[in-house]
Amino acid sequence: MSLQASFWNNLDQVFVLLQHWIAGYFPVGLQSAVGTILAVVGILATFPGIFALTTVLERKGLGRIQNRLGPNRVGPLGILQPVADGIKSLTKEDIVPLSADAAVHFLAPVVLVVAVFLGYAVLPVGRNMVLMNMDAGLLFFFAIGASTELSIFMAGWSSRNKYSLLGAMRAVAQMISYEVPLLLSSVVAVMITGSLSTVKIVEAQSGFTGIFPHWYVFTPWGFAGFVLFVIAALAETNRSPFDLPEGESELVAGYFTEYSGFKFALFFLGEYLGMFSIAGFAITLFLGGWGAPLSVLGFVPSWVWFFLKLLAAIAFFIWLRGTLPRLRQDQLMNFAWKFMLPMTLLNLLVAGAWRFLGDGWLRWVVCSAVLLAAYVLLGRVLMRHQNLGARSYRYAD
Amino acid sequence: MTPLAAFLIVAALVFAIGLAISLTRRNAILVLIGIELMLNAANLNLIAFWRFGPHSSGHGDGLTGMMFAIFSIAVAAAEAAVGLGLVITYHRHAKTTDLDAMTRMKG
Amino acid sequence: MIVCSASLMASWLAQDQAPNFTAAYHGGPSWIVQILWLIPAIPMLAAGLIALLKQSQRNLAAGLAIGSLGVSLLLAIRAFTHVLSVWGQGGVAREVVSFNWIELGATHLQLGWILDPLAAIMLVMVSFVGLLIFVYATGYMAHDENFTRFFCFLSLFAGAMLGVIIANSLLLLFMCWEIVGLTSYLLIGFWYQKPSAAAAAKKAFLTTRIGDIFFLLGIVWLFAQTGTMLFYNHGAGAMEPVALAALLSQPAALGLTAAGAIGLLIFAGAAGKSGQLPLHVWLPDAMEGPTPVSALIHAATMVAAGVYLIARVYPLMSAGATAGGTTVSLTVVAWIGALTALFGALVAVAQNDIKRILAYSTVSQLGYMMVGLATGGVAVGMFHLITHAFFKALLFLGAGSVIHGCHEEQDIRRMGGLGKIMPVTFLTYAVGMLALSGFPIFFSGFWSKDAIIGAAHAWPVSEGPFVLLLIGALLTAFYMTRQVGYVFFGSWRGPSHSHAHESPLVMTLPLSILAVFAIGLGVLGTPAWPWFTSFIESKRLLVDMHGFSEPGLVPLMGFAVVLVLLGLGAGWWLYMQKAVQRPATAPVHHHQQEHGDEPQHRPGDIVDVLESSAPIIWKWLANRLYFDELYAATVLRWYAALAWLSDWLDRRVWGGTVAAIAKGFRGLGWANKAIDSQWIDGTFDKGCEELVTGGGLLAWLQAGRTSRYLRVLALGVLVLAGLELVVGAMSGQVRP
Amino acid sequence: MIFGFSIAFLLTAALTVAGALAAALLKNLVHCALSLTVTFAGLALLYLQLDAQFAGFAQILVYIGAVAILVVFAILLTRGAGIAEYRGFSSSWLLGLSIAAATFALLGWAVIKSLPAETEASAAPAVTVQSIGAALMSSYVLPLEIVAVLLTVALIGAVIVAMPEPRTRKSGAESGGGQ
Repeated sequence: MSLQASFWNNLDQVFVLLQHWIAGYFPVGLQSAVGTILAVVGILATFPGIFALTTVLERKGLGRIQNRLGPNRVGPLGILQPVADGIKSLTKEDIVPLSADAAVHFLAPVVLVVAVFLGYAVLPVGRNMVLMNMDAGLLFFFAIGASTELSIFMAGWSSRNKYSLLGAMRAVAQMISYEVPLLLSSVVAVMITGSLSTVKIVEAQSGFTGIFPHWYVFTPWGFAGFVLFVIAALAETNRSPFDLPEGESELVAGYFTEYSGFKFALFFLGEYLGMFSIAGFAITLFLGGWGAPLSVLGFVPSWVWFFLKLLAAIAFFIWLRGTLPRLRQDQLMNFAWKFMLPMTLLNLLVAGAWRFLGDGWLRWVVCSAVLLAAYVLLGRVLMRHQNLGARSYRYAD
Repeated sequence: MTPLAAFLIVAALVFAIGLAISLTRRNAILVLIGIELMLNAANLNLIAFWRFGPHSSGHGDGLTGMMFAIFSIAVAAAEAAVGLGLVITYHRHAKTTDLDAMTRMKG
Repeated sequence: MIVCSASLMASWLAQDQAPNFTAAYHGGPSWIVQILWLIPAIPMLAAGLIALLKQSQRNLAAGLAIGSLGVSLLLAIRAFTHVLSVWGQGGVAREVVSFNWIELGATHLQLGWILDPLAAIMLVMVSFVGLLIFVYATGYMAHDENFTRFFCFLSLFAGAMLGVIIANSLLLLFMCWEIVGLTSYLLIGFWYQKPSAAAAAKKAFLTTRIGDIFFLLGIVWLFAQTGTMLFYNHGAGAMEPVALAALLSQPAALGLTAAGAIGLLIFAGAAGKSGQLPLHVWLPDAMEGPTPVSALIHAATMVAAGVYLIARVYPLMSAGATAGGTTVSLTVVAWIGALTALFGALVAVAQNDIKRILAYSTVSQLGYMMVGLATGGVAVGMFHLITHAFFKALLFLGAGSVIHGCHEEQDIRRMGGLGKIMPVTFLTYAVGMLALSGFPIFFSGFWSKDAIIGAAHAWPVSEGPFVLLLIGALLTAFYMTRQVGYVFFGSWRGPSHSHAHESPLVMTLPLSILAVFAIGLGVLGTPAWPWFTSFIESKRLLVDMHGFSEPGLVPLMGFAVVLVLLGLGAGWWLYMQKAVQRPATAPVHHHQQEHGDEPQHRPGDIVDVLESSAPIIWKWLANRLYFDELYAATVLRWYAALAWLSDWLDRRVWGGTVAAIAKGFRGLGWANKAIDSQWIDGTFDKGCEELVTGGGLLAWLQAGRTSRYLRVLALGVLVLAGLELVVGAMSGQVRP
Repeated sequence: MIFGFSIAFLLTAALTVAGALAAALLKNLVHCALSLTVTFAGLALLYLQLDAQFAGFAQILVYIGAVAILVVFAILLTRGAGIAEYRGFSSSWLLGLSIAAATFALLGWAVIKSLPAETEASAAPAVTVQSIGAALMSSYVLPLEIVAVLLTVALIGAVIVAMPEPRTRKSGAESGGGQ
């Protein structure tokens, strides 16, 4: 191969090579273990870094959206703000309420963070860059994601605080309700790929027609699946507009009202890591994972693409948070069970049709038509019963 | 590789504990928990036998044991949902979840 | 000549499938047999649909029921003609379809259906009579607000009954049998608001259950012995020589063979269903149901199911019979049948409820059928079953029409002179009455009953049944005449303000049709032209007037005729020639007739002639020989005694001993008071403790504690598993 | 390896049994529920050690993700949460315990007696998720359908059972959400 090609190639695989190179210094028996440890270290190093970056990005972004500056003191343009926050949270006193259930109160954030980190094990961040390429990777991710609810409940219940408990109840109800559409909307990708392995899913999308990639999001069912997945992901990570569990104006800080200092930081970390991982899976499932958006850009290392997409997704989440108002609990539930669920189920059928209609324009027409019709009709039906009108102010004016 | 007997013993232990729970505890929810434990022990047995047994059984695919376990997991979920629903309803009527107090059938 | 005409008719009726007769023999069964299951399925389906209807959709419900049964009737006739044609070709028309229902490892339970002359003729009879009664019911129940429910039950019953008929597997037969029992329960208790009706329903259900338990035992035993529940299965069925030989070789208790024992068990079931002597008590009370029900279920079809069952398993019952001899089970059947026949006839004499009289006559006639089966073989019994089905249905519908006309009056002492008011009913009823009492030559009842009496006479074992049947015949003629005299002759004795009227056409039309059959069916079974017998036994049919010249046949017939005429005459002399009048003196109190009680006197009721002459006997008969009382005094008493005993044990033995101990201690304590006061308290407390523990012990069993049940359950499972393992260790699967 | 048991097995087994014991003995219901989840997780790990990936993840998804949450909700809705209920054990706990012990003894005896202590482990069966899916769609399709029906029925049944009667709508409202 030409020198240049090999250079890009090595750049693409640089982390893998590094891992092998380091592991090479160890006796053969240990090499695999060391390799794993290195990969874990990599994950543990990278994503908290992104977390730190995100905090400041979010605060500044929200600031811009709300027409203010946001943090701009620590370091140039307040870039070092996260460092200050970290030091603060580490040095703050760790308060455990007197009546709290100490053990559970302590375990809750740990469980959360551990579970969230486990989720990264099957997330391919680049070509050959996945910790465990297991056969049932996606299932693993969802199983782990399901177990975070427990930690949230533990936090809310152990604090012996009505806000915490209410927040926890809301959070768990919400997460359970949205887990269903989340799972179902990701199943379409599995159906088409024919595998639960995240790596296989990405590889299935790595082709190109002309210069355009074969991302699932560019198909009718893929687009619908992507949108549904993102909505469910927002709810699953308690992000705005689904942030009822920690709605500051309603329950002080939801289930981690009673947390302070480092445990609070852990929760914060867990929240954001959860957001990253689920965004990462959205990318893996529908946005071609580490694949390049245009064939001509194929030379750029795969991990670059992945992290670029991740940052874009984060920016999108921040934008939503700055834009959308918060839902009400009943709206939340109705949306989950009456809109998301039917749409995801229908999407499954559409994906099946796509699979069996064979190539050609026909399947495009059919699938898009079905999805559009379903969307419009469902929207009509759901909207009919809630009489939306001009807002009436009872106490103002 | 750990011998089959070890898994079976663990399963038996879990089963016995589940039985003990459902026989000695008075709270209906705990009794349900015990039942769940027993089901899980059974599942462990199934999986263990599937792993150690001959891999071509029943339908020719070596899956019978695992399938059995998977189905029983699904059924257990249904059982839990209904059972807990019943407990909640009973609590709404009688304001108790104490099995020894659940002697009335009239709601 | 008859043969070729029969075969001609057959081939005309079955042209379209003349080619696949051969298929019917050699290859698979013909299409009509393939779809035979539709016959019961359709009415059941209709029942399901009707169950979904609203209470107000009366016409739709009736239409569904009648339509579905009509289709079944057509199919049944088609099947009948098929059998006819096969018979006409000189073949033995028995085709079976069977399939596996459940497979338990090696053994599998098979279900299936059969088409043979027996089933075919029963199919036609049941669906035809049923159809007529459905039509009638639309008139009779017109004013009932649960019309739809009634027809739902009726269709369900029809379906189940047809299922019983076509069943080729004891299992399937038993299922349908139980559905039939259920519908009978539902229909008897149809007016469940009436406590008497509810009670009657319960009684019927439980009494038949007693029989069914034995029946089930018989089935299980048979299955255990032969490994199949199919009657006929190309040589492998339970009613076929191989299995029968196996059964005969199996000795059971009391010197019975397995065959005999199983036969007796099955007969117990049949006795329960068709009200044979020990278990007959439910049948008269069953008249609490609406009259069409009484006609359909408790006269024409269901009660005949028992007889049909015996006919089905006849090979089993008669297995091992020496030439001209008989078997234990058949002997039992004969005697019980004969006793039932006499008993029913006796009791019927002294009843005053129009439907009860018919009910008891049904009991007695069923007895006749049993005797016919036991002594004369399938054909004889079945012939009487068929004819009886028609004229008894006719009688019941007539009674219903009378009741309807007299505004729900059922006591014949408060009727009279209806002959002029409702002529159609009267004529048809008279036909039915003559048929039932076996009036010579013209009426079907004569031929069938005469065949039975002849068979009983020829029975080698004993003359007893024969004599009993003769007396029964005499009495039958008598009580029917009495009833007719009461109802249709004389003058109106009912409350003056109520006026009887003739029933509408939907009710009288079925009456007329049935009447025609009650007369016409007789020709099928005359000794000269034994069509029925040879059809059932699928022998070649020959006509010869020598049938009459068999030794002793004509004298016997004559004797029977004389008896019948004697009965009729006596009845006429007592109840018609000087018409029964109401004693002008006593005032009339018309109060709500309570059903199902002993016929008790009310002021204004006339005193029966016989009653005044022989009050003691009359009282006995009127109270049905105190059978219910007997049961109340024995069975129920035993239960009561048991309950009381256990209660007594609880109170006295447990508590009592405890109390005694306590008392003893207490007395001791009092005695020792002077010496030592510690003792007293000690013993006192002890005694009290004892009492408490005793009480607790008793209470322990009763409290509905879930956890306790769980515990017992777990213990049981544990013990079972332990046994299993120990046994396994014994047999070496588990290495000890 | 300690007496032929891999350390991983010993750890997970200990975890499982410990969780179960805790569920049996703890006073506070929520603690019981949480330790129950530990048991579930341990069992899932055991499945993984038995090369039953799919079953293991299904176990986590269903039991920890759904059943445990359900139990916890039920506990909260039946007010069993805060107060550590007094006399958590039924009057005749000894009998129950002995029955359980006897059961364990019986099963253990059977296992020990009937199995060679050292079973040679056959090669891990190559079971991919594809093969499971194929089997579910081919030879196990009927059970699958039946389970689907069962789950639907159970879902509806649970909702209806826990649905508040009109008069108690207020008190039952959140239970509707909980189901």
